[in-house]
Amino acid sequence: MTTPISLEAMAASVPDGALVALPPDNSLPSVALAKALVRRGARGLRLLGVPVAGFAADLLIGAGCVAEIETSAVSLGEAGFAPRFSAAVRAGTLVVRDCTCPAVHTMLQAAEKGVPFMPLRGLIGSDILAHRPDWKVSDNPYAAGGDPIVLLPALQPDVAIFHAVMADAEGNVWLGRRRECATIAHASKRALVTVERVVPGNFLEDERLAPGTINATYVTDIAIAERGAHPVALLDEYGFDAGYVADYARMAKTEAGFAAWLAREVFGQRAAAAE
Amino acid sequence: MTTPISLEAMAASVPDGALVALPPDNSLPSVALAKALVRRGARGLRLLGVPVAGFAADLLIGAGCVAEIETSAVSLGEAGFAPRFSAAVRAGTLVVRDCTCPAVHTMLQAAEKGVPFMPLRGLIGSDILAHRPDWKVSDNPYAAGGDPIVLLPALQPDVAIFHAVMADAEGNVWLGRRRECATIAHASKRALVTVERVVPGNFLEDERLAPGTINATYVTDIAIAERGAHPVALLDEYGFDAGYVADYARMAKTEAGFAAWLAREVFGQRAAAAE
Amino acid sequence: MSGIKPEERLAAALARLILAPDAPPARHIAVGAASPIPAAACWLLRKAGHPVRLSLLHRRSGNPFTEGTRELFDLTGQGRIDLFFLGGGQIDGQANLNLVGTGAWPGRDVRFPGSFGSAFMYAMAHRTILFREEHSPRVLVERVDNISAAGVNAPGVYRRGHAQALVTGKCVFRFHPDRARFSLLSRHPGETVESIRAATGFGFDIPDAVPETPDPTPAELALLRGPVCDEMLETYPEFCARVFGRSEARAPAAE
Amino acid sequence: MSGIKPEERLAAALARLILAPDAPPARHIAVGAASPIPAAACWLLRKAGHPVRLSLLHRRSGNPFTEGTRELFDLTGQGRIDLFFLGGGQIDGQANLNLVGTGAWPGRDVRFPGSFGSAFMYAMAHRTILFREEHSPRVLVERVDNISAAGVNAPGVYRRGHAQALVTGKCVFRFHPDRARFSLLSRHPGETVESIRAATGFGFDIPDAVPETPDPTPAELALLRGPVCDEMLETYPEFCARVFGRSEARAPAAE
Repeated sequence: MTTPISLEAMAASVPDGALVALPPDNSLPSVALAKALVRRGARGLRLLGVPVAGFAADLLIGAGCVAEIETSAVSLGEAGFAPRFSAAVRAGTLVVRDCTCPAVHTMLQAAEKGVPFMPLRGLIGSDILAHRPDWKVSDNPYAAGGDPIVLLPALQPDVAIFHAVMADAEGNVWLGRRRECATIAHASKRALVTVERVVPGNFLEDERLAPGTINATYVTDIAIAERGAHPVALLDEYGFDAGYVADYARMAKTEAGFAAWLAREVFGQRAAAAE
Repeated sequence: MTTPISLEAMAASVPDGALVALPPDNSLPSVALAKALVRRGARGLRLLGVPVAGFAADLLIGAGCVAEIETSAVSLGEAGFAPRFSAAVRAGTLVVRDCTCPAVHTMLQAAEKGVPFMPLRGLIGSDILAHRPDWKVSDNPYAAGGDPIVLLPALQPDVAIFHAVMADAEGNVWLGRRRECATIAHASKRALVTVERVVPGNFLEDERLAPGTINATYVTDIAIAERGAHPVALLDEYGFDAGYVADYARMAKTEAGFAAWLAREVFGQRAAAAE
Repeated sequence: MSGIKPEERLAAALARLILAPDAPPARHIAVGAASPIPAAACWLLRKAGHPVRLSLLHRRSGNPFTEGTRELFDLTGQGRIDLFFLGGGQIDGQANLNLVGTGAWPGRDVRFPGSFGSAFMYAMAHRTILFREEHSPRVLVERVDNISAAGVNAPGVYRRGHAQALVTGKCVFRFHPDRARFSLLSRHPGETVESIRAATGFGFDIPDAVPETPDPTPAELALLRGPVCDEMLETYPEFCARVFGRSEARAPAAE
Repeated sequence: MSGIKPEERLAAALARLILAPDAPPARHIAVGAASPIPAAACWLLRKAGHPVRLSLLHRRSGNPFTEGTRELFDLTGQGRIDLFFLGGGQIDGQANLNLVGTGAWPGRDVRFPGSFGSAFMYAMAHRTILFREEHSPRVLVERVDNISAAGVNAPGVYRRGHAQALVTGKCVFRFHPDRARFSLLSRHPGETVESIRAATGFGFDIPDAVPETPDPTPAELALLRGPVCDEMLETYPEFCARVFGRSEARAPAAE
């Protein structure tokens, strides 16, 4: 039932200022769509790293697409600190709302369940909590008293963006065990999913594929983007391209180097050929 | 790493009085283990239907194994009301703690997350809530005031019991999309899982099998029980045996009929041959 | 048109309620196992070309949920379920539902199976259509013995939707949450306002004109007896045999 | 024994802390991507026959979690994670961790990647071993600029575990949550109490006798250089090449 749209049309459907949820580099970010958002000149995006952010987030920040980021970390993993994120924090041009991983999951799970808040243990004594006036500490009503616990508000992203292995004829998408993407899709108003390929049939009719499937009811649009997670790994489809990320980390240390990288990899010939 | 134990040893490991969580008839109950519990003469069990109870629960109730049941319903589906449950309610010999489906899931999810409670919308105005002094109505701290919401306590079963398709050499079990069984296993102190078969390898190394797998870390013991869900359906392995359930429903209308059914199907020759 | 089965009329009546222009849109409908008639109504809309998404909760193959049964309730919590169907062992004049049982809690006279998800779904789906074929003072009571799910809530209690209507074997009632009361919308052929009043344990409003519930159109009947029945054969073989005279070609699923 | 690499000594020291008889049992250890040395310590235990379950969070193949990344935190919330490892850009004398950055919030001087799950894991794992190779006044400070995760909490705050120890390139500290203070447990070869004190920004207790951190045994070294290295090659190829002089036989995974 779902007809794939183009990557550029998908990027155009993300409005400036949207709250955009992204999975981290170990869980199927759509780097292809991030590059398309850079090409369309998106502005004022508010990113949510679920629960941390990586390559795609650093790229969007460097290209000036991002006003705010809420995340538990931004990192390029083995390639070190995220250079454009670090530069933006130093420059004070990026609002950073620091979080901690299970709090991101909890806020999304609250949205997934349609409840206004959910409790979480830990956090008390952390400055993360001290800097989050939107988080409340309440007394556990199931204790005899004197048991403070953090209540986190539901967080409903405007758009969930991730990359899946494949979509079927019904618009269901399959991404295996990376179920945080399901939670993100459930919690968000819209889900934009890039896939390697579209295949016939219905994953939900296949007991082997159904468990790793996200039902089309949560999927707003699908776009085909071969190697759309690259340089990030995609399950057993392709591996992590450490050389590509290391090259990015080196070039993106400076504004000029980042601009050159963008010209070559996002706006340039090579980018056009790859997509 | 996990070596399967016998069905009778598994039944012996469930102590009298345990809080036992069971999935419903559309989600992989271990009927084989329920029958083994009847044979071992289990007493005083407290059943939790997740979120409803079916054939296995009626069997256990009829055999006198059950002191209490917490559930959103007990039903034989197309075969009608659950006869031994209905008789026990009439006789007043069973404590029934009525629940509503998402409340069961929510209490287990609270245990799964290690939080003492979780909120849930709805429920207000229902006599279910009125009869649950352990459920609290609180004011949503994220509203301006005057927004009552139900808080449900975490519920940690002593034992989770369900039937999966297969186990691997590492003790992981695969049951496809029936993920309430994963939640039950996560929330419970122990998980006892019957399977059709044990296969070599590690499901977690296979991107196609991993999404429907429950990690061995949650699985206390495995027992092989071929057709262990029968008469309930098992994914695409075998179908629902409507004739068997209808026969049960007919015989179990009376105490004597139920006793005859037990003698034939649980204690008798035919039961021995099938297991 | 002769030969219209009561079930066909009810399915067509439900389909019209689903599409009622004064009701919010029905983009996604969840249908429980309770009764095949609401399922037939939904399939009728689909086969007539309406782009409604159906989540059929007890279909054996192609179960729509991959998070287990909690997903239906999460979906509903998210506001993605536009319409749900509920019934009840007792339904009262304020649209309270009793699925627990009669007599003292928890149903010491006649115990019903239980409340299932009604206490949540009734409040959190955008709307609910109540359906119960038996129309008698035993079922439609002034006040239910036990409330599984409340028809209305006190002001300030968060609630997304209410009952839209109650469809029985005798008539269609419309529900008015503002005054917590039913009004008679249409009577099925052979029923009068008086026959309905006599069979109803609760008071309800009666407009000046109470039309007859319309027959299914020939096109609707053709869809019901053809493609709708095709879709329902796997899940509801007995219903299809009884109403549409069709039996499943395949062998039974057991084995 | 000559030729012992510092990383090998640290791995063996961590392994001994994991098995410390006065610590609660370590049946299930989760290891993050941060450093290969804790991973080597855990594999050392496994290869020595201890039946510990390892959840290696960033292993590419065989990721242990099938609920996404929330499963680690849920597992920990359930009390199933006996031991976790944490580090920090700054660690202070009360075992507070700073993974956010130095200077004003949120790290206007030097921004670190962020807190990850530390604010939860530190409180909810049964125990935590802190590990940071760099032992300098820059890292081991009197008071962290920003607290990602607190070393201790006020009485009454629910908390399941605390830091057991802090292992650095110079020594092993033991942490005492009752008095929120470290004591020196052992010094690595070549270090003295004074050299350690000079490199440490926070005050700590010094017992009468501070033994030298023992060498790995020949059996431990053989395990580290053989089967432990085999297990770690896929995830930490650079580490294995540098420490064990081994390079992966297979081609790199990137296509």
